[in-house]
This record gives sequence, structure tokens and C-alpha cells, in this order.
Amino acid sequence: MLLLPQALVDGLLIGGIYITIAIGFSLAYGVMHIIDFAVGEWIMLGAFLGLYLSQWTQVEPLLLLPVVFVVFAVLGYLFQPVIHRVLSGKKGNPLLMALVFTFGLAIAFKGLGLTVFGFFSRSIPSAMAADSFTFVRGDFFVTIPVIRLIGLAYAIAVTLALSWILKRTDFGLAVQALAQNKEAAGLMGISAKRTNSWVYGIYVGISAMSGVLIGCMFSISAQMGGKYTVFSFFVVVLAGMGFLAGVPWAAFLLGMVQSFFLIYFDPGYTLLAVFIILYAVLLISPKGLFGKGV
Amino acid sequence: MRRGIFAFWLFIGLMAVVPAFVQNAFVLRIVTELFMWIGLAITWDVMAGYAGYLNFGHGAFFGAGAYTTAILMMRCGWTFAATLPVAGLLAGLAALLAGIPTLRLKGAYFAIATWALALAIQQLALVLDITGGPDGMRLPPFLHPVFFFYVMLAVAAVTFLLLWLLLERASFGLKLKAIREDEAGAMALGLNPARIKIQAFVLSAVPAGVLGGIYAFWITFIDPASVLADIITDQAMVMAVFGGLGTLLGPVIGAIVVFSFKTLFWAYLADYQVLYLIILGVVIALTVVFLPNGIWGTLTGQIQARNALIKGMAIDPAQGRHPEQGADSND
Amino acid sequence: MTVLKLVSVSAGYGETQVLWNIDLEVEKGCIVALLGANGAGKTTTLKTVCGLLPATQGRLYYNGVDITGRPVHETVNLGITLVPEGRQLFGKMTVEENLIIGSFLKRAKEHRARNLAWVYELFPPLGIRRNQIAETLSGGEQQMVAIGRGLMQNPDLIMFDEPSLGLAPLLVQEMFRVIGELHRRGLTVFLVEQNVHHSLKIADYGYVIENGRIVHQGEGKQLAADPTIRQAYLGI
Amino acid sequence: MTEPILRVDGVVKAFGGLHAVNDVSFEVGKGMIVGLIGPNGAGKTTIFNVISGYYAPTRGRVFFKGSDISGLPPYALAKMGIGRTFQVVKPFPGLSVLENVMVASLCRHPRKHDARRHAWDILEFTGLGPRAHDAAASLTLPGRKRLEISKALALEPQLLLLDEVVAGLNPTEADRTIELILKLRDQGISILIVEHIMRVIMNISDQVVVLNFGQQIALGKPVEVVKDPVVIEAYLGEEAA
Amino acid sequence: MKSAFAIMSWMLVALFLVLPQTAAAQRDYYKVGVITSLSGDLATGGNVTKRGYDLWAQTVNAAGGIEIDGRKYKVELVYGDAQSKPDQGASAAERLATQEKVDFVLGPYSSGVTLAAAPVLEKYKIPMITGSAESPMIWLQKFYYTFGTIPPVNYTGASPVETLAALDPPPKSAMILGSNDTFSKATAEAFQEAAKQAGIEIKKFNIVPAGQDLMSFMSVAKALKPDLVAFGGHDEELINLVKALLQINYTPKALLMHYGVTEPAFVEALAKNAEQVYGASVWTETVHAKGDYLWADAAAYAKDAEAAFKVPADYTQAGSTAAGIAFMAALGQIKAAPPLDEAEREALVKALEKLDIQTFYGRLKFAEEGQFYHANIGLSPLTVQIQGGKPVIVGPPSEAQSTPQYPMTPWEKR
Repeated sequence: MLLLPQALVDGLLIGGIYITIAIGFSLAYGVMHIIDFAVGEWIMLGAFLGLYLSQWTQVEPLLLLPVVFVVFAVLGYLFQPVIHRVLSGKKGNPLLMALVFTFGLAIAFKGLGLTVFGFFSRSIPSAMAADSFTFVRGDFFVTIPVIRLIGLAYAIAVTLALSWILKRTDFGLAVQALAQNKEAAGLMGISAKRTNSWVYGIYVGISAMSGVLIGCMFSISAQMGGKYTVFSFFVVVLAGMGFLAGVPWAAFLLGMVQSFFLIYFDPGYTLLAVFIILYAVLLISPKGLFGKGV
Repeated sequence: MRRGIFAFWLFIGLMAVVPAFVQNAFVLRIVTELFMWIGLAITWDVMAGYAGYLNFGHGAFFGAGAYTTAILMMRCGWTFAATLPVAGLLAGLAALLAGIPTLRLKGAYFAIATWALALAIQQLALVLDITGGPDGMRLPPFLHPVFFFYVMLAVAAVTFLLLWLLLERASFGLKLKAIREDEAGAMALGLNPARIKIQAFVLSAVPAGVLGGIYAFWITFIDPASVLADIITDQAMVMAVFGGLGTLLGPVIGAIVVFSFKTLFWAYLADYQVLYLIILGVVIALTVVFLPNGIWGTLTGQIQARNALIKGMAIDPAQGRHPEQGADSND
Repeated sequence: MTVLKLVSVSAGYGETQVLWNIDLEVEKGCIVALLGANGAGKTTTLKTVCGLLPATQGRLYYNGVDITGRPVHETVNLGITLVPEGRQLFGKMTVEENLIIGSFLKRAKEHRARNLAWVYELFPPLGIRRNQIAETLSGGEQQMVAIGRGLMQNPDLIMFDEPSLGLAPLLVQEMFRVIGELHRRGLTVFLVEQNVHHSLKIADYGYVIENGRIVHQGEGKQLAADPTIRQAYLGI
Repeated sequence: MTEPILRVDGVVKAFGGLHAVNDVSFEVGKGMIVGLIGPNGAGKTTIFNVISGYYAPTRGRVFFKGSDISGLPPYALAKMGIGRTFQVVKPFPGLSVLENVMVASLCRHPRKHDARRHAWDILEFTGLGPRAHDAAASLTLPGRKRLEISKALALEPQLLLLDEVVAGLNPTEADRTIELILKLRDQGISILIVEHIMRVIMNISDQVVVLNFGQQIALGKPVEVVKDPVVIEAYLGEEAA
Repeated sequence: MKSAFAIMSWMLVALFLVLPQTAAAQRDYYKVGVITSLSGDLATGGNVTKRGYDLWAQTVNAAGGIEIDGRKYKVELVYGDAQSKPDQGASAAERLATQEKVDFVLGPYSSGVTLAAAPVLEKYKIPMITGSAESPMIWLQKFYYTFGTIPPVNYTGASPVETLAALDPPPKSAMILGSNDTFSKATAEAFQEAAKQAGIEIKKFNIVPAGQDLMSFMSVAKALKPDLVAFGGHDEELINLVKALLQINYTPKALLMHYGVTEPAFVEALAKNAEQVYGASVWTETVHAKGDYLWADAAAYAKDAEAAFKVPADYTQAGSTAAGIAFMAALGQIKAAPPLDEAEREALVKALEKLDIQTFYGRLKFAEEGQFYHANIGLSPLTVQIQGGKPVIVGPPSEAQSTPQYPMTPWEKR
């Protein structure tokens, strides 16, 4: 019981990380219907850019987030036409083709990462990494690590920013329109190619930024991608594929499951529980917890 | 078709005499592994190519088979041969139980659900005692290259033959394709999609389980990281897509090409291991972009296109005429 | 002056050719109707005009400019608007968002406020339901949104694909009233309809399409009077 | 009176709160052609989907040869002898024309060899023989409609549900299809047909059911129905009334 | 259909043709197979072993080779990448045995690969010394041809716990966790066993799935307030654990991990926060070891290693190099010139069993029986602690170069 407040807080904070890795992916899926196997690799590449930039400039890595975003957004923007070509292929099954294509990308990026960054695990040194707030009341206590709080704040900020863009700007409306009805969006003068490129750029940029945050909280290595890809997929599925507003809740749910299992049950079964819950949710409500997937 | 069957037996015959000429255990091992991948690629394609369902948990059937053989041999004292049917049956049973709820899902949902299930099974093997947890299980080394060569060849060949009979000769393949093309439409024609999909799922799982059983005895050591890893499904998928989906020969050719490339690279260019990943990744991506039908699909596609052209000219010579209007006679 | 001109245009989906050497013209300020049975190629014609489908043959001119092969988001920018069959609304957005997205392009954005007011004036129910989610509207209201969204694009040429489809008779009349109103405002209207009575009554000129070919054309009233046409294509 | 092939008894189908079909009752007697008409959105396709098992009725029953079939799945009904076509034609695009029909033939002829022969017979009958080996995707609309009928026929149905098989055809083709339908009727197959084109319905139907906004507004012989002012108003628009 | 089979047949024929056939039998150098994970999940460790093996080969060859009866024979390494997968390890073993006809093999990094490769080498009667396979599982299998220079974790794990228990006051309670892989789990179990022996109360013992976010778990530590937090895991997990403790702001009196803390990457990633972390090891560059082969002492080895690879050497690399030295010493004793035939390889195994030598790595002596069968029991397990950015030996007292710093300086005071 003593740990209940801490378990709740931990769940939220872990959830924050899941939001950061899944929100961009959810957007990309919602608009382009692409299941990107390389999401973890974008995170990995972003993390290493953050590491090298902060080593080179000696600037606090968290302050470099915008730089990482811009670099990867441009990369993603330039990359999208290739993906577009795969998705709009007339032959075969575009879903499968995109899956296999991004699977190939993920392998190539991982190989590239291993070549350039080597095998060793690293850590991005942030000045905030060791700070925390502790609240004590009687036997109860809650510790909130600053870096995780920043992660959560970042996650919420990105979520809010995305929903603001989607709701309040013409570009956002265009993105929504494209997600809901591609042909009609074209009739409104929305260029699917260009909008998709922007969306893909934003997604890649957000994922890369998440990598930097993850590097501040955990260790990073060229082989880290796969793990984050799995969780990114699962959060997006739980949320309802392409349903952006569901992402935070799905992420928090997963975070809570993890934190409660680690603290109250046999931690050995944590991941087993996570996968079974995911499977069960898919069976009961394929469109996610909220039944609102695109 | 008769010539096709003849060619198949010729191929099996050729392969069957290989050990008489090639005594090299390493070469036999490589080819044995190749047979295994052929088996996995064609069974994966049953769901992906014929039924239109991406099974991301195919490796779990393989792993279930491997663990069945290992557990029965090590914990119950069975002989290897006796465990294989059980490995197949158990994988089939798993497919039946998992398939009934999971096959209601479509597209990406099915893919991710099967993936989640496979990951859950891997986690289960990691926490159970009977599987040895992360330590895995060791089997008594038999290590007879020719024996495993023939066993693997036999299972792969029987699998191929079985699938060929069911999917290409008998009506099952046609039903499956009809469901792939349009599930709702197929129902109106008397097909029960749920049942046919389950049958296909079981059909793809049983050989995978048997192959897993052989693998366990062959390699003598299994653990959750090796037989229940994503990489098994991923590799079968890459092979099948590379070769061409929805055919039996496509995945076979894909398996041969991808596996040969991998093995040769591995054997001769070990110093460039990391480059291997980059090359493999880029090749996969480029294949998808430029050969979306795979190698075999592209080859036969061209043949089909040529045939269609010839036929089209015979039936409908006047360009721009409505094809329907000239179509009164039968052939 | 000819606003839209199709010269021997062919088009289709994949290997299936649907349109065969279509020639037609739409004069400025006129209502032109394209009539025909289900599957005759009416919708395909509209899609080809606005660039949703590429023409495999022939050329398209808009105000004398060759627009063959232009993608849809460019033709729209020239002032060609299509109100598609089956509404094609953005179902999860509100009525107002649907209308606003109509004025996405720069040429329309500057008139956004004015056009929005006009649309609400033209379709009073939309003003009341401006914050309602589009897919929860009734069929008639959805059609209003679709037309309103088209008007938000500030079009010079507006094309309707079966605007009366699935509407109760009273609403059908309402739709045609609105189309007439647009015409009075000086818009050029290209109309595809199954409801022959109404269409030919308001159309200045009509084309009849069958199996992807134009088989008859003439003044609206003249077509309406032709019994063979009524019999063969209109099923009456 | 003998039990009709098909009896629809007070069928209601609601989606959410919306009644797509509300209290529809009619019968199709053996060897009869019954026409089902009504404007777009009247619920014709919905009632088809209820009869062929795609939707379970919210209320009411459907009887086939006297036995209650409400709620049975489509494939069970197909096996019992109900064949249907789809308004939006649904060929299996990646399969050849012959294979498309074979899928249906398998229902009565489980051996592939027999099914192939049967499918050839059907294709000869419907005139699609020369296209047998082409991909179904390459057919034009009339061809697809013909294929749709071929598939339904391959089930050797006792009751055939035809959903707009004439719409979209030019007059010659339409006449050929009507001929085909009459030929089927003469073979003893009972037919329920949805059609837009009144001429078709009026010429071939023994009975006509008229729907409007989900309600059954008329039922009777074509000559009677066509005079019914309610029908004229609903179906042809107020102008024609 | 027919053409497809023709294509397939041709492809297979081509495959047979390009696969190397038997290598020439006569040669005047030792052909040494290296099976290790150069790619895949365990590539980090695999490449460390490779460096160790490479450094041995380079140094031997620079000195002219291995001297047998007055003649020097060079060594040539042939790599077989196990890709971190057991089956590929077995494949590699088969290739090295049949294609390359190697004289002996330097072994894999992980226990899974070792368990799959060892039976194959048994079959061909080829001796293997693995530089780094620390799971107790391997030695329980009693492979006749397989040896190891690094003792298993159940041999070494007790040492740091004993060192801590000897402190005054000693840690009274512990929380022990291990990642759910075979090495980490065995490590955690070894810690648990030693803690029980030492009378330290175990407040919590858990095996967690690999790669877990450990923050919540460290929250539990913060509530239970154990004096000792002990963890079995791989490199990235060790870094994650320290960062989790930092984030939750709990400094146990002692933080114990295993070999991993001596890896340069650990200190590099964590900098000042790596300070005072305990680990177990059998070698550091400061260990007192006088070598009779190639390097005179640990420091000399460390210097060469740094020069060769620009990275400080750790115990894995040293153990791998020592594996080469063991072969070299045994060969010298049986005086067998390359290539080795089956009888000579048999003799080599016998010589290895009898081997008892001093190297820069410490004493090499393989157990001839018991649960450590063929593992190196010549070394005394060391307790190390990161002090001043380097692993320093703090126990057992006979080997200690510095005193253990206990309790740990709280994170915020660093």
C-alpha cells in the first residue's frame, strides 16, 4: 500500500515515454495508413544525433530537441516519396508491401547504426538526469524524477501541439481531410503527396526527438530500435490505429500495467501480461480501447 | 501439370542422391537448413499469399514444435521419431485455438494480434520451468548430417507436395483465394470463410511445428531467444515476398536466393557482417519498390502478360471494340 | 465562350476502358447535363475532367488552357469544383470544418468569410448544425454540406455528380432550386443526373452517354421531348 | 396453396435507430419472378442482404421452402439453394473468369474436375466461354454482370436473387439479359429481382413489391402497381404523377 | 512449374559449386577457428572476444609464431560468425571443422551458442577454449573438448558478497534482481546464494524480463531500503539500473553488479555516477599477475590492448587472449606441429587438462571434474569497485589494492 502513490506516478511517467514513441507513429498511420517498422530505428538515429550534437556543442541535450526535430523532419520529408511509391503500388498488397519495405529500412538503418556508432551502449548526459522531487507524508512517499517529468511534459506538449495543429490550422484540417477521405481531399485542392510528406516529416522528427529523451533516461545503442518498435505498435493499436486522442490513454494504461506488475505482482510476468492484454483488447475491440480507429 | 509433377520428383530425386556425392557435413548442413527455410516460407505463404492474412506469429508454431520435441525427449523419454507427429499436432492445435478468435481480425489487426501472441508465447517460455526458462533446453547430440538432410528434405518435400495437392490440385486453394479476394462475396457462393481460414491456418502450422521438432533435435539446443524469436517469421516473410506471394514456387525460389546470399555472405565476408545488414535491408526495400510481385511473380507475370496479349489479339482484333460483343462462341 | 472542352477523351480504370473518345463542350454561364444509365461513364467523365483519373487519350481544355494530365489539386485551383457522388464528406469533422476545408486553396481562402456566410444563407439548416459531426447529419443535410463545401472553393465551373441521389422528393426539388440559384449567380454548371425530368428542365444543353460514348446531344427541352431517349435510357 | 419457395414475413432491419427496412412481407412462388422496386435508399439491397443471410433480421422471419432461415449464414443458404448477385459486382479480381465460376460450382460438385466441367457449362450458357481464362478484373461492366449471374447460377439455385443485373447495360445487352432471366424462370428457378429500370420489371415480373424509405408501399401485379398513385409519386417523382 | 524447378536446380548446383570444398591439408601454420557473435543481439560482447583473440594472434605472430622444437609456426584465425544464434554457431563449428579443418577453436561469447557449437566440435574431436561463456550450464554438460578461461558466475559471484559481508558494519539487507536471460539469472542466483551464506537478509529477489524499465522496481527499493542492491544483467541494463536509481533518487549503501561494470562502456556512459559501483571480476589491468607467456603482467597487456584497439581492455578481452595462451602452452608441451591430426588433438586436450600456468591474466588451471568441469579454477574471484573512473580491486584482502568505499556517496552529493 505504501507504494501505491509511487506506482501510480511511475505508471504515468512510463506512459509518458510511450506517448513520445507512439504519437507520431499514430499520426502517420492515421493519414498514410503505413505501419512503419522503422519507427524504432528513427528513434535510435535521433538518439545518436542528440548524443553527438551534445558532445560536440557541449549544450544540454534537451535544448537540442528542436535541432534534432528539424534535421529528421527534413529527412522524413525527403524520404516520403519513396514510401508513397510503395503504398500506391497497383500490384499486390500495399499493406504488406509497406510492412516489408519499412522492415528492410529498419534492417538497413540498424546496420548503418552499427557501422557508424559501434556496438556499445551509451547514455546521453543530461544535467537533469539526477534530479528529482520527493514528497513525503508519513510513511507514504512519492519521488518524481525531473527527467521523467520533462519526458511526460514533452509528451503532453507534443500531443497538445499536434491536436492544436490538427484542429486549428488549415494544414491540420487538410491532414484530417486526407485521413478521412483521400479523394475528396484532392477535390479540396489538397495535394496528398505534399501533405503526406509533411506528415511523414513530422512523424520522423517527433520520433527522433523521443530518441534523445530516451537516451537521457536510459541507455542507447544501435540495436535498441526493435524494442521501441514493438511498444510503439502496441500503444498505437491499443489506442485505435490512427486515433490520436487515444494514444495518451493507451500509453498510460500500458505504463500502469507495467508499474503495477513490477511492484505488486511477479515482475517476471510483466511483459507476458502486457502482450496478453494487448491481444485480448485486439480480440474484444479491434479498433482499440476506444473503438475509434480510422 | 504432369510435366510439373515429373520435374518435382526429378528435383527430389536429384536432392536425394546429393549425400552420395557430397559428403561434406557443412554443405549438407547448409542445404538441410535451406530445406527448413523452404518449408517455413511456403507454409507462411499459405496464409499470406493464398488466404491474404499476414501471420506475424508463424515462428511461434515452429517454436512450439521445437519445444514439444525437446520436452517429450528430455522430460518424458520419448524417441525423436515419436515426438514429431506430436509436435505437428500440437502446433496444429495451437493454430486451431488461436485461429478461431484471431482470424476474425483483418489486415494490420490480424498481423499485430499474431505478433502479440507470439511475443506472449516467447515470454511464457521464458518464465515456465518445463521449458527451462531462459536457459533453454539441450537435447542429446545425434548429429548425423545425412540423417537430418533426409528428414528435413522429406518433411519439406511432403509439405510442398501436400500444399501443392491441396492448394493447386484440389479445390481448397481456389476456395482460399476466393476468400482472399472477397470474403463477403465468397460467402454467397457457399463458402464458410471462418472454417476455411482455420483449416488454412492449421495447414500452415502443422508443418512448421514438425520442422521445429526436427530443428530442436538437429541443433541440440533451443532457447526462447532462438526458436521463438521474431526473426524466424521475419525471415520466412522476406523469403516469401522476395520470391513472390500466392504461389508455391515463389517462396521456394525466394528461400533459395535469400538463404544462399545470406550463407555465402556469412561464409566469405564475415568481416563485413554489418554491411550484410545494410545490403540485406536495402535489397529488401528495393525489391518491394521495383519487383512488388517477387522474382517468380515477375517472371510468370511477364509470361502471363504475353499470353494475354496473344489471346487478346485472337479474340478481339478490332481495337476499341467492346470485348463483350465478339464473345458469342465458346472455345 | 467555352469554359470546358473535351476532345476525343478516353479513360478507364486499370485495364478496363470506360470512356471512348468523348467530345463535349460546356459554355460559360450555362447548365449542361450529362445523362445516362448506371455505369455508363458519367462519373468517370467528371473524374477525368477534374484530374482524379488520368485521360488515356485526347485532350481537355479549361478556358482554352490545356489541362490534360494535371493532378486534381491543381485543376481545383483553376476554379473547377466537383461535388462528388455520395457526398464524400469528411465524416468525423464538423459541418463548419467541412466547409472551411473547402476554402483550403489560396484563391478561396481570401473569400472564406463571405462564402461561409453565403452558404449558411443558402442552406439555413447548416447554420444551425455548424458544430455537428458531419456523419451524423441526415442525407439531405449531408448533400447540403457537400454543395456548400463546393461553393466554399469559390468555383467558376461547378460539377455535380448525382446531387439528388437518395433524397426524398421534396429535397430533390430543393437541390434543383439551389442549382438554379447558382446558375443565376453566374456560375457554370455541369450536371450529371439520373433524375431526367428535373435535369432536362433546367439544363440549357444535354448529352446522353451510353457505354462510355456520347450517343445523343441537344438542347435540354429538345432531348426531354425525344421519346426514344426517354424509353431507352430513362426507363419510362 | 403450396408453400412458396420464399416467404418474407414482417421483416424489420434496423441499424442503430434507423429502420432501413420496416415490416416487409411478401412471397415468391415456385417458378415466379418477383420484382422488387423502389427509389435509391428504399431498402431493396438491405432486404436482399437479410434474405441471403448477410444481415440477421431485427424482427420478422424469412422462410425458404417452409423452413425458417432467418439468421442463417450466407454460405448455409447458398448450400440450401439460394443464389444471389451483388449490386456492386463482386468478382474475385485476381482469379480467372472460369475460376470465379468454379468457386461456386464447388458447392454442388466438390471435386475440382467436376466443378471445372460444370463451370464450363455455365459459362457456355451465359456466353462468357471465350473469356474463361481472362482475369475477372479485365471484364467490363456488362461482362462482370454476366459473371455475377454465372456465379449465382453455378450454385444450381432454386431461388435466385438478382440485384440490378440489367442496370448499366445498353438496350441490346439488357434484352439479352432479360432473355436469360426468362430462360432461367422456364427452367423452374424462382427469381426475386431488384431493378431500377421499370421497363424490365414490368415486362418480366409476375408480382411486384414496391419499397420506399424502408416501407412496403405496394404489392401486386405489375399492371396494378404501375397505376398506383403512391407508387408513381414515390418511384418516378412527382412530375410523372 | 518445370522451368521453376530447372531454375531451382541450377541455383542449388551453383550453391554447391561456390561453397568451398576441402582446404589443402599441408600447411606450416596453425589454423585457429574463431566462433563468436560478430553480429546480432550479442555482437557487443562478441566483438570484445574477437579483440582478445586478435590481440593474441597478432602478438604471437609478431614474435614469429608458436615455437615447437625450435621452429616457429604462425597462427591464422578463421572466423565463423554465430550471429548470436545457436544454430548459426553450430553451422560455424561445422564449417570450421569440415571446410577449414582448423586445429582448434577459440569459442563463442554466449552460452547458447556454446551449447550448440560444442557438440559439433565433440563430434570432430576438435578442442575449443571459450574466452567468455559464463553460464554454469555449459560446464554441467561435461563437454570433453570444451574449456573456458573465465570461471562461471556461480564460481565468482560469491566473492563480492563476501567482501561486503566482511565490512564493518556489513550490509544487513539486500534486494537482488536479475534480468531473465541465462547469464543474468545465474548471476542473481549466485548473489542470492552468497547473501544467504553471509547472513544478509534478502528483502526481495526477482527475475525481470530483459530490457525492462527498472524505475518502478527501484521505487520498491526505495521503500524497502535495502543496504545492498545487487543486479545481474547485460551492459545496457546495468546502465539503465544506475540511471533508474538516480531518477528515483535512492542510493543504497552498496550497489553490486557483475563483470559488466569493468567494461569501459559502463564508466564512459555513466561518468561520475559509475563511481563506487561494485562488481565481480577475475581480472583488471591492475591485478597482480605475473605472466610467463607473451606479456609479463596485466599492465603490459593493458598497454598493448589500448594501443591496438584504442579502448581499455576488460576481463572478457583478457580472458579471450588467455584462451589463446592456454592453447599455445599446451601445444608447447605436446610439441605438435601444424596441422594437428586427431591423435594430436586428443593429446592437446589431455595437455589442457594438465595445464597449470601463470599468465598476465592470472593462473590458468582447468577443473578436471565436478560442476566446474573444464572451466578455469586457477583464478581467485575478485571484488572490484569503480574508483576514480577505473575498476579497482577491493577484495579479497589478499588481492586488494584499495579499501572498499562504503557506504556509497549519495547521488546528489557527487
